[in-house]
Amino acid sequence: MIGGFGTAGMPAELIDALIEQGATALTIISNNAGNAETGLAALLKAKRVRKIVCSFPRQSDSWVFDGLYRAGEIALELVPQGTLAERIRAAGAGIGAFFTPTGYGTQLAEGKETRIIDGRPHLLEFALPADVALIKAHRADRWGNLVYRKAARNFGPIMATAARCTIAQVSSIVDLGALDPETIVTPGIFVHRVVIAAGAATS
Amino acid sequence: MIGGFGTAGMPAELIDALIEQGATALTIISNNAGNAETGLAALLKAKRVRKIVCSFPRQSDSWVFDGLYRAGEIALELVPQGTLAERIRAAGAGIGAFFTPTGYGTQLAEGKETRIIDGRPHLLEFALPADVALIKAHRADRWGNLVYRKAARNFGPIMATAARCTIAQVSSIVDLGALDPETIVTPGIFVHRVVIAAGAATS
Amino acid sequence: MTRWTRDEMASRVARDIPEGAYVNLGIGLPTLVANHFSKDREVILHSENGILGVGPSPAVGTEDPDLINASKEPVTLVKGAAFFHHADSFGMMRGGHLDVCVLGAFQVSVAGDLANWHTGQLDAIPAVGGAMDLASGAKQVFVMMEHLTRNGESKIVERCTYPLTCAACVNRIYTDLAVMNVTSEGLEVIDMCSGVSLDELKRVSGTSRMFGRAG
Amino acid sequence: MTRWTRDEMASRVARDIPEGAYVNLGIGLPTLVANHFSKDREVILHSENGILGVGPSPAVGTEDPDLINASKEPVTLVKGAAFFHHADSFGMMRGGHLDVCVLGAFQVSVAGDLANWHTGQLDAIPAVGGAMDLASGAKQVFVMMEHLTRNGESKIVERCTYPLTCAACVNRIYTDLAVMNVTSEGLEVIDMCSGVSLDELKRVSGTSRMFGRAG
Repeated sequence: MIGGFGTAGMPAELIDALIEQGATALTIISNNAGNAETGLAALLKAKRVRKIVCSFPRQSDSWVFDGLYRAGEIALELVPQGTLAERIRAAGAGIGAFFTPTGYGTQLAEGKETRIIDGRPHLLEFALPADVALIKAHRADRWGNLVYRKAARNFGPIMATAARCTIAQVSSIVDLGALDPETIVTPGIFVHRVVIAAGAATS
Repeated sequence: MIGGFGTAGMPAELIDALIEQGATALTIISNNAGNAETGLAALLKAKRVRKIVCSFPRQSDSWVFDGLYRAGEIALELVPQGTLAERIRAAGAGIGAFFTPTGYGTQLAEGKETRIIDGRPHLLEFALPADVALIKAHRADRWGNLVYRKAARNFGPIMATAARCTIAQVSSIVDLGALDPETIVTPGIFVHRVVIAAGAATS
Repeated sequence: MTRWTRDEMASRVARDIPEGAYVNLGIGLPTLVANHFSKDREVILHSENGILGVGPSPAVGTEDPDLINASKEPVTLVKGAAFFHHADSFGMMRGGHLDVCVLGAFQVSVAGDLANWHTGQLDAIPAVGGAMDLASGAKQVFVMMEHLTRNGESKIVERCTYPLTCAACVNRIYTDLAVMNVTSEGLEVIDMCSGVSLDELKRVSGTSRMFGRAG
Repeated sequence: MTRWTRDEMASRVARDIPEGAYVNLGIGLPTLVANHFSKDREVILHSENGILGVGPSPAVGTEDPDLINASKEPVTLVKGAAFFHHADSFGMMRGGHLDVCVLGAFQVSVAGDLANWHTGQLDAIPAVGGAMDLASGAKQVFVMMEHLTRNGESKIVERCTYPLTCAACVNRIYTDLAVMNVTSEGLEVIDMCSGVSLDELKRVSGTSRMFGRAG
């Protein structure tokens, strides 16, 4: 599971570390399928990924994914963006499956269980957990409490809840108590490792 | 739908206004069933409530509810607290129903559909929407963006999403832009009316 | 045949969106609508990557890579804006809280079926993003598109040949030739570009399920 | 028969909760555990009404009605605390993120079935609160209770006669007589109050499905 929407919130340094670490035959859950040659695109280019679960692989600069997909070297599970987000949240919140109206009657509903609820047709969608989540946040404390920066928040808070091991890269670690309890977005209970990636601060 | 956990976050002034307004034969969704003689308890005492959906009616000071229940003058739908919260959230998020492990194999599962997901038995629970939500927050702006105060947050943010008309009582209304976009808990899209109830500030 | 320009179309859509509405403008043509809201009308823009209160494009040199819209273009905030995560953002969409979404389309059927995510070509890489969530979730779905493809084929069809985004979800269609409401009897034409007749519109659209406003 | 005091029980539970654990202490007896954590052990307390990082009771006169725990008693925060809403709080519980919850009980069966929400009496007003969520969601469920009722009946039973909170969810039981792990073979007694024998424990518990620690 890799956070980010395009490059906002993408944990580039953690992905670089994953490339260095060498794990292979990965299944990646992420909204996009990489941009240009860095981050997730670099992981794809290194042929470490067997399958990607995402909502929007095709972008103007997704040529690495495009090439692998056309060559049949990567599997794709295409999920509507809101269903992707909700399946990730469900995994974190102990919900086994849910009924959603999104996608009913479309190609993406093929093979899925349907049910009319309150007069409206729904599809059954299942929780989508991960072994590891790599996310990017703004600041952390020693308990792993996190706050994010602007729209880089996107998938971070829900992915943090849905993985057995969540690793967050942040711009800085502050003293315990320095983050206002009212404004913490991801409580530390969901975060297992915090890494400072100074170069990762986007501004 | 009435916010609050015990008296923290209970919109006492809005409930008083509802008593004055006169609506009757109400179905109330709230975590508890009133404390002492004020707020929700006063609404019950005025015989305005036909049914209550809650997780924890019995409290040391819930004598108004206790009396009505024993006299058969109020219906009770008892829901585990997390299932109550999740059903409310589902209503706000357009999820028709979901499978949860909570309550499986208990009295509260009677008559409910079950399914094994990933080896674990689950119950099917349906979204719980409302016509009106009365909630209490700390501060609002003119768009209805809300922040809460400490553990008075509880059911407010999810109830706000699940009603056709959400009315929030707050201690103060601040200028648009005075609430930090990073720390707004309930975006104004979910709030239809804001009422200042100065006496309602709990400290 | 005279046609409305893209800005004329956008201006017309903007005029039809009421004060105080929460609105999502889809990728492409619909983004133009943002430039056409009257100064005295407050419309609050949603971006599915977790923003309510999206403002205009930033001045050159002040872009922030963490502040982008769903098209991944840099944006700013207006006063009153809020950030939230993806599950909350799509809960907002799916839960029917957005008043209007304006979407581009490949095809719209006279029954309001929308096809806007996939041309169905075998070598195309499919990408759905938030299109299905928006189409099935907003209180009103407006489509904004050219009436004809570059090859002169009508994008208004009796029945979509491209894969559906959502069945029977479109409420109103804005093209460079006309504005039409989707009704159970077919498309009610409520406005046409000057010089275009209803008969001509039916002819280029290849459908008879189109009628003028009653009364 | 000698018995551990409530504070001795609480102290024993506190000793068994590891450094860094996220813990929910249920209403009643389990709340005592909070007073017994060693100063050099950092344990983070969860309250289901939306707090992580619950601290000790406030000094008299400094109570804040908006800062209460699940028992609706005033509390304080420790540094690092965070607030969140009810759906997030119960997502945390249901999603298996809490390391330990400590619950009171009416009855626990030798199979680890828990009954702690309802005595099943006809005139009782049922109230479930978060009991079922905690019991089915935490990684480890500890029960803390007196071994016998006031009438001398065992609260450890072969089969619960009260309505269940959750089947087969309890991992360990702390009573005033013994500490027991729930295993597939029955209750493994890992500690007993001094002067209590395994035979005596079986006798008062009315079950033979109880055994001493191997080796």
